[in-house]
Amino acid sequence: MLEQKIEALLFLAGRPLSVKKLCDLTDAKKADVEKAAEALVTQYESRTSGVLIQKASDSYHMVTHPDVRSLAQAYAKEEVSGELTKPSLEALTIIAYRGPVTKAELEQIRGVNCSLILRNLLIRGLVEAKYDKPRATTVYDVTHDFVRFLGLAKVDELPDYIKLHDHATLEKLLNPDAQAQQENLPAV
Amino acid sequence: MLEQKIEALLFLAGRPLSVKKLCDLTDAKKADVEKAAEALVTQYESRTSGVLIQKASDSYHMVTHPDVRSLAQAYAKEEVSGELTKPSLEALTIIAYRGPVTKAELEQIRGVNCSLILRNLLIRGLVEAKYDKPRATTVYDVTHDFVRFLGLAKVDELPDYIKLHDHATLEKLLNPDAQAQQENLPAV
Amino acid sequence: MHSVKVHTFEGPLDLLLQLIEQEELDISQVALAHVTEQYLQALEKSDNISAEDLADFLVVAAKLLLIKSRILLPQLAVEGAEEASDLERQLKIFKEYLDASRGIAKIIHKRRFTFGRGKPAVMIEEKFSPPEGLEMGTMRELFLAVLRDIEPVIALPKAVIEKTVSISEKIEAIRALILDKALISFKSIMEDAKTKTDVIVSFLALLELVKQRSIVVKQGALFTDIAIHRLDSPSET
Repeated sequence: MLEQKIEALLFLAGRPLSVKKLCDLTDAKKADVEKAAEALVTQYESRTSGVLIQKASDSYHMVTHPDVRSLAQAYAKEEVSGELTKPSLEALTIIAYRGPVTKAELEQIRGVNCSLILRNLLIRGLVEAKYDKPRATTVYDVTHDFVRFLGLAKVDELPDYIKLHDHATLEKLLNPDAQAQQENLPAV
Repeated sequence: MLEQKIEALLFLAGRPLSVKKLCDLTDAKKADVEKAAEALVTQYESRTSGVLIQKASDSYHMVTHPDVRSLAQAYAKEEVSGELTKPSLEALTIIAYRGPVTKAELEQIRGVNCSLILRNLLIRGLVEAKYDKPRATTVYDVTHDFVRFLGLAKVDELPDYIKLHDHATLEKLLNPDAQAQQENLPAV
Repeated sequence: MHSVKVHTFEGPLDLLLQLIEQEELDISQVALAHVTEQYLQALEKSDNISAEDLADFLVVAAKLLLIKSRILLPQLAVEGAEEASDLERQLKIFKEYLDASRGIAKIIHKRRFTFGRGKPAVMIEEKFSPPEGLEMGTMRELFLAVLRDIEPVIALPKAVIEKTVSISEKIEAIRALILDKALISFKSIMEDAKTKTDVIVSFLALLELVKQRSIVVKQGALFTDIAIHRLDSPSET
């Protein structure tokens, strides 16, 4: 059971975790953690796995097997430089015109979950996340690098920026109550 | 060897990878990738591991095992709300069993318009939409986020999956007489 | 008639199933005919049916009335057979998935959630990699396309309300027609019907009027046309 826990933690971390950290997280004794971790190392070595658990000084790290190194590199390259999909381009465009925008707003506009798309845009340095204190939430904006890439000094130089930034359609979608109230006013 | 590669990729990515993506990256045939991925799913299930490989529609995702849920949740700092309204759950059930399913089929079964529910499920990331070329229409399927809720390795491990997945099987069960007559079988 | 006690219902089929189960009946056409009045009652009493769903409730109401009329007036049923068995089958399938959804709720309740890492393993570094060839004009087009896609979402409730309104308008139209002619036949109403839905809507409207006691439906003999009389008009009986 402790083995299972350590395995899950090493997978989730994706980076080295010290024995001390593993003890804290699993609430187990050092000797037990070390024994379980060593058992994991042996277990991963014994089966022909694409993943290994490496020990370095007093920490453990789940890594890809050296046999598949070139593949791992190809994957990493693909993650950061493959072509952007149409949904990703749409999200990037919305963030450019409408930013700073929350994930929830972006998802309302696109009508689909955007977790993976945002992750990809962040990895590529096209979008940055900031914590918006007044709204107590994370907001997303395009990066300076991306604005410069478009050949602009500021994002509001995008074509029709003023018109599109707070287009009535968006307001209706994101603030339906405010709209409904406005529309009801004359009728009352 | 292909299994090893797929395992390494799923570990590295941390996100679901589609069969197509896996084919591209490993330079292997679809049938071989599917076979290897299925073997991995079974292998992870059979050993007491802290990690699991889950399948949803046509992609695979490496995740923590349900047995270590509380530890993993604490580490991942992910808020999971298992709360689903009754209509959402109904729609999800139909999509889980019948997916890939069209909006029209879903509405036929539920007897109500499902546009808003579908949109909410898409935004929550529990359902995904895909364009089905042969049928020239959009079809819906449950996502890894939904499968993660269930803690199953595959959607087809749901109870009564075979019975409820296939339209013909279901019709036959509900209307044994009509079917027998149609098929000119001797009435039993 | 005993009063209807139903829990909150999510859709027409959900309501129908509750009514049938409350009567401890199996799903059949007789059972559907049996609960037709209660269905309409629940519909009238309920204030939790959203405008978006009302049209769907009315479509099922029309089918129920067809089934009921088939059982009460078998000679009337020319096309109803298909509609009737459709609703029966639809309800049976719905029940299967409703039961399955309870099973899924149980699985979710066990909270056997799994977690992904959500980001790549440490070896992947962030790196500025812009989409080659992306131009500002393209972005403008993309944004306009996104706005166009939102339009139907905003218009959605309105579109459904229009569909619902057309059913009540049909009821009004028939009422006006009757007031005008005082005596017309069911056939002449049907002559204007272009689609099967039109027939259903007309029939629904007709039965609605009978229920409101604005008109009396009479049939001279079996298989003859049905005469519709305004209640305040001198009738030949």
